[in-house]
Amino acid sequence: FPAMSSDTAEVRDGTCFAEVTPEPLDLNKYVEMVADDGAGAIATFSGVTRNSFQGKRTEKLEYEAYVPMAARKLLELCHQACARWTLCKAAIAHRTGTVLVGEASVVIAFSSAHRREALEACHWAIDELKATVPIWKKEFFEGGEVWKENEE
Amino acid sequence: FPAMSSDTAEVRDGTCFAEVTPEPLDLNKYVEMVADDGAGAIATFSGVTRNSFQGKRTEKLEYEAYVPMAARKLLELCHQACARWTLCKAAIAHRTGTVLVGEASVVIAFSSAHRREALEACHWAIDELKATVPIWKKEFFEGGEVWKENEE
Amino acid sequence: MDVRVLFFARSRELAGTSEATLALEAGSTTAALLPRLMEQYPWLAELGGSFVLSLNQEYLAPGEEQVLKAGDEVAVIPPISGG
Amino acid sequence: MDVRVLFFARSRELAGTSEATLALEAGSTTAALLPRLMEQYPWLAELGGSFVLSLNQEYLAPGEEQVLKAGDEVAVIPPISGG
Repeated sequence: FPAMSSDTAEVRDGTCFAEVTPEPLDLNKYVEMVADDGAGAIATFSGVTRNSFQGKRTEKLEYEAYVPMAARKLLELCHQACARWTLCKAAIAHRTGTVLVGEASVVIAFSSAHRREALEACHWAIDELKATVPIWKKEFFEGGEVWKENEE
Repeated sequence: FPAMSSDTAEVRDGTCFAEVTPEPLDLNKYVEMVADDGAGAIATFSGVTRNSFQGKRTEKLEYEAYVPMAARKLLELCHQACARWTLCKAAIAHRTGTVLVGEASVVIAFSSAHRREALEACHWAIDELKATVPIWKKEFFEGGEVWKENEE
Repeated sequence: MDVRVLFFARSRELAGTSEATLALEAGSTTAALLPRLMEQYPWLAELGGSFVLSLNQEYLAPGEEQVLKAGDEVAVIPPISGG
Repeated sequence: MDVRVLFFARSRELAGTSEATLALEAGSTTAALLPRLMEQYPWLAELGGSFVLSLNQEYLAPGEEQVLKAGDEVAVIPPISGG
């Protein structure tokens, strides 16, 4: 049962960028994207596959996205963060497909004139992403697999 | 009037790393340093020279450090952050010398099993760094220069 | 009139496909979607009611009613787990 | 006995050097540091009292008293501005 055919989407406007992609995420790319002469602070968050969950050894995660809607929602998150915290620039990327232990499934990079804004917005954005963006992960562990559900 | 002769110091132990260096800071280096199979989250903060301060155009910043003490204090911050938030690994680097607009003067990278820990610790660490680590910056702007003072 | 229905994650696995077509009476509203979906795809009951719907890539709020048109894109959205 | 004194930032500029040697009576404590420093380096007054001292790379807390020994490293720390 294949997922939707198009597994990549990229949306952007003046200061915001969002991407859903099956490719490995390169933190530097997004940090460079939010570079700004008016920025005194860049905060980033990377969500990474870890090796265990509730005592079971994780082999990999598989991410599936409602790609175009997810990309639009990620861009919306950037806009909301920019509006609430006066950011300079904002970028969020989420990966689809297999994400091995140690690899990043999501990267957020925000820049702002002062440190508080980028830091707070980054924390808010990952919480909000987990609550609102139509992406799913299936965990593969020794002897089984399960669709995960984020806690509200 | 030269600053102290040794402008580089690197201190580390099992899970913590701190560095004071005149070299440009490479975010990826510190992110790789805190990679950990048990980490589900990596939060970073980069402090960057911005192009203006209180309406005046900034040309550059010059950082001076009490190098060995600063490195020890940065490592101490890593230890404190690890203890308060159960981090996996922690790295902090501060640059000395000239830092041009757009370049990073400080990089913090923390990893943790869950996102809240790394994010909160990262915010705490940059606040604490500004309040406790013996490093000074002089701002060079059009027509003048001034030693800055962090607000408490 | 026909609308597209997209299935994701567990609903996609239950459907055995990621996409289907649902026939609705002309002038149907979003209120008709859930009963028609459950009728057409009875295995959706296995989700235990824990899914929401989107219309043209926007979530439908509970109780929200919009008139549907041919070609609209509806999606079955099980509990999300991105990040 | 002699201790090393390090100057940083504005105090270094005022000193015209980053390092000096301060002679103290044997058995002196950190309480003697500030008066002796002000005596030896009167231009420190230009800092308006806004500096702290460190001893062997640890801040000295106000009122804290430790016995000094030859070769100790004292530093004049103007208001910091790292980050």
